[in-house]
Amino acid sequence: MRSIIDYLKEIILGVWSLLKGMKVTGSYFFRPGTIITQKYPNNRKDLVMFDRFKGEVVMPHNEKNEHKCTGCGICEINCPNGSIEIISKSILTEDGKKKRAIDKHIYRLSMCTFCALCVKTCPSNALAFSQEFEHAVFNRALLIKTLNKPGSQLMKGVE
Amino acid sequence: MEEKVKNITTDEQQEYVINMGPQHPSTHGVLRLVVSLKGEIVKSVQPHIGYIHRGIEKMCESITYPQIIHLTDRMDYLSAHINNEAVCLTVEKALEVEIPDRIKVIRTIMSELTRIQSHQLWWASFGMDLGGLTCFFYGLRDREKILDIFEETCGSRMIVSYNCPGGLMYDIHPNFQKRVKEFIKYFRKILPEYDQLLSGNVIFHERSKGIGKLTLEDAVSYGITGPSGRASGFSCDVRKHEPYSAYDKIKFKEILFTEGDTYHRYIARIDEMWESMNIIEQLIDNIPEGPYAVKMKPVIKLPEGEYYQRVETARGELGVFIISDGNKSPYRVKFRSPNFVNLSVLNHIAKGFKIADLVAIGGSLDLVIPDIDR
Amino acid sequence: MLFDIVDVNSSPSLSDPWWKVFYDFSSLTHKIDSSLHNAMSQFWTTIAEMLIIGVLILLFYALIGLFLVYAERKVCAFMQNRLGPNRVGPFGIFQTIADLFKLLFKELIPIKNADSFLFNLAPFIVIIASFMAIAAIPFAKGLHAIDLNIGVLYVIAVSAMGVIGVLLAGWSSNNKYSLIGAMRSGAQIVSYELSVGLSIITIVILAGSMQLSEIVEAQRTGWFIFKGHIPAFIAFIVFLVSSTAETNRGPFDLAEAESELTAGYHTEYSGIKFAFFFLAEYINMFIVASIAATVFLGGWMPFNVGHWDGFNHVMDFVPPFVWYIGKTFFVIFIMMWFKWTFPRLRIDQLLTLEWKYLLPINLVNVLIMAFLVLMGWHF
Amino acid sequence: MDKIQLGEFIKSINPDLEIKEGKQYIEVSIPPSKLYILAKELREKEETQFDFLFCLSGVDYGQDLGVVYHLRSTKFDHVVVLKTRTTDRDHPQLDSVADIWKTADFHEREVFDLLGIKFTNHPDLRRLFLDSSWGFPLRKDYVDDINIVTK
Repeated sequence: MRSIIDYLKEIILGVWSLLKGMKVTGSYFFRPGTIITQKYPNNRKDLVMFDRFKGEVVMPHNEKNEHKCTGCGICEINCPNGSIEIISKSILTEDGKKKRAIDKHIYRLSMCTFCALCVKTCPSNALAFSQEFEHAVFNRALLIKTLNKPGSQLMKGVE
Repeated sequence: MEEKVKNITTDEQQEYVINMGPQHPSTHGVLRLVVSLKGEIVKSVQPHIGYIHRGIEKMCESITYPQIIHLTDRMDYLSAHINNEAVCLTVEKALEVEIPDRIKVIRTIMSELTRIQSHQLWWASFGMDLGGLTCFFYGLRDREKILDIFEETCGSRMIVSYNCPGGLMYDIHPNFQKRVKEFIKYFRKILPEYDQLLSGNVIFHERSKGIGKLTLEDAVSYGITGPSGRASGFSCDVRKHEPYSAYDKIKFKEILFTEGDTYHRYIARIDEMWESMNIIEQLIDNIPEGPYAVKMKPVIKLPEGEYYQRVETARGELGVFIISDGNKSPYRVKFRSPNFVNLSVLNHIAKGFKIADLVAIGGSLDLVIPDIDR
Repeated sequence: MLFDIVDVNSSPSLSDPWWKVFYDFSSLTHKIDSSLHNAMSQFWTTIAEMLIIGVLILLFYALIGLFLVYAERKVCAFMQNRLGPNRVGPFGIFQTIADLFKLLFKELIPIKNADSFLFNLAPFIVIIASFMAIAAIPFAKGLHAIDLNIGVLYVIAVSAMGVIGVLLAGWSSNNKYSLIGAMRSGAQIVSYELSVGLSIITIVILAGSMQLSEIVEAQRTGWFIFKGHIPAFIAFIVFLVSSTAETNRGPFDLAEAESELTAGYHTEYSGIKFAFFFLAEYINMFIVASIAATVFLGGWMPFNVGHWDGFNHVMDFVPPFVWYIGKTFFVIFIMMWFKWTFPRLRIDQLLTLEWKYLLPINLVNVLIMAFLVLMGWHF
Repeated sequence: MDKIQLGEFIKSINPDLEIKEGKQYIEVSIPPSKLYILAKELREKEETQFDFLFCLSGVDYGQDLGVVYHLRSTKFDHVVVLKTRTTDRDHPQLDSVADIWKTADFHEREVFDLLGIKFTNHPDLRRLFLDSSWGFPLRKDYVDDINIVTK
């Protein structure tokens, strides 16, 4: 008798536990309002990334096409993957001295791991992260970017 | 003699060898298990690893200490923040830098958030291993909330790189405390649903109770740490035994069971999520003021010697062993990764169970393959 | 004389309201039958009728398959707190059609060392088994391809044939996972066929007939699930569980068990051959659901309550086909609910469930039901 | 037992050992021939009970190859570090401790794979990550012109 009661109890408790599980899924089925799916390419316009989001490294330029990069090469040394390469040139300053300046700040997005060491260690805060996250391109060469815009100058007062 | 040889061959002929992986839905990555079966019974499991071996230990020997941080993210990508912390703590210990309380508290909160999100993903994939596909979506849905907190503060979701030797990369975001509190409130309400859906389910009980038993002796001998080891009664919580960061200031209990089967490995992790929420709640309202990073030298050079630091990741004990020769890059770095050790027990505990149990046992050990391979 | 099968007793009388006459398809089928007879000989009439029925069922089959795949994806999506297909067409309703085209255009990969004859045969066996079962299902009054007097037995027997296809598929693909899946499926179907049969037997005792149309007709005064007290309800639950197992659906989808055996017996199939297995799974689900609807929930009979005449009239006004489809989809929904909630069983637990729980319950249940019928204690 | 007592105790087991008090743990340097005996004693002695081998790392010291064992006792919570070195770079051989601590099985296979140290009496010494044609990448003299870029 004991065993029959146990047997029935086992069945009823088992079914009860299954029903509890079904309650969870069922309650979500009848509450479509809880769905959190984002329809991604359609909501591109109102998709706001967090301001600290590490999309890609950029060099902010002001409206006079000036940047803060002095070409010191600290970011190049600090990059663990060698994704930054700095090609410098020597220019003549106004008072006739020879000075090292940046020619090209080459950034290989395909090798970047977004560790933020370059942005962090830059002594003149010349680098920043943009919120751009759609990096897919058809040609791999497009992932090698030159961060300083053509014809850009070093901002006044930045050493 | 001849008869004996004959017997061996017939035994081998009866074995049915299947390759689980490198691409298989239940190995969660590129792990290959060569499983010998007799019918449905597992005779032996031989893990074959190395499919994503990147030689992180070798790479560390040629880069500087701050650069190591971003490699450790990629070992156990689910405990990325804790791995970062391990290296930072080792470097700070070697340099004997005093870390302000603010950094310690933030690190602890982030570690516990990391632990929760890791366990959520584990719960999701463990449910999927057992065939409950709905678990996967619920787990990921809730994990998303933590990842958003990470993204707001650290700038990235999974591979956070938030630590640096001497402190943190940035200060916490102004919204951080509010969001964490919101999350805790939300997750305290949601976590019982996990129990209703999976833990209380009679099918789940049948599938997990008494499966893959690991005794305390074996757990210690195999070095199984983390929730898997604690389910066997192995008190191995580094947060208790060798407190780092702010763990010495807070109250929490170590989740310990004695049974050591799949079910208790599962319950240990669910309980750890509750415990992590308790830890966060103790800290989130009293983050002390202060700097978010200590000024370090531009080139960090560790004094000559050997340094070992243990931390508790979501999967067990991570040890960072650095041998320094005084240069700016380490002479030798060894990561004692918890998953690598936990994998070694798979053959021992899966033997004699069915192939479906092997999947359940593998899921309950919570293996992250890049951490095994490094 | 395929259409000439409607029971004379239940044919409409003049006293019935007009819609009852309208909803009775037997007069329509009779009309078609007699006009065909007038046009051609007996032989060609039968051929023509077979063709018409064949085309109609094929069409219905395809539509149901497409709809069920869509429904499953939407149901599981809502249960999992997500949107599901939403790109192809409004609410993604053309998603399954797009998938069908994708599967049609996919390459049929020949498997090295596979037994190619059996490998190609297997999907056809699976799909033909499901196709044959659909013939005996009463969709509405008179809307019956064939009303066998052992209809219940026929459906159970034929739908169990699909396992041969599964076994052949698993064995012939020369894949170790497939073989394990096929063997599991064999053990599973053999044992669960017993439960399905016994739970239906419970109702057959109550109905006193194995003819599906008669079983439906006997439920005019009340569905068997209400008429048969608790035993009928238990039989319904057992039928739900065991038919879920018989169709290889979760939580009993051990033959596929994607986390253990990748895709089980159809791992090696691609393109349209895979689509056959996929379609057959959904049609099998439809068949067992419609058997459940017919046997337990009154088939195409409307829901009537005692003496609430106004309510009963409104219910009668709903076409029987809609009743039938509604009940079937209700059962299908419950089966989907099972699948998307529960974790999968292990093979030995699956058999334990059958032999230790369902079978004894069923046997006791049959006894109780027989006793009830003998005593005349049912409604 | 604290660090000093532990050091003294190990000294009492074998007086020839070179025991150094490191920054964190007691470090015991031991020749390869005596390693296994000491390991077994440390595991079994009532006073030490080092039952948890929590890290086993192979190190290339330039001239010689070595293995570092981190041992902990779950009962007393004390830690000892065993270090052993072999000068033979071509055929380095050490005794396996896999039968004392089962976790050493995988760890030793890893060391064999990456540093080429053979462990005698190991139950299943195969390469773990790499295939057999590969060199031993964690050695300092390992060259790989394609994958290792030196600035």
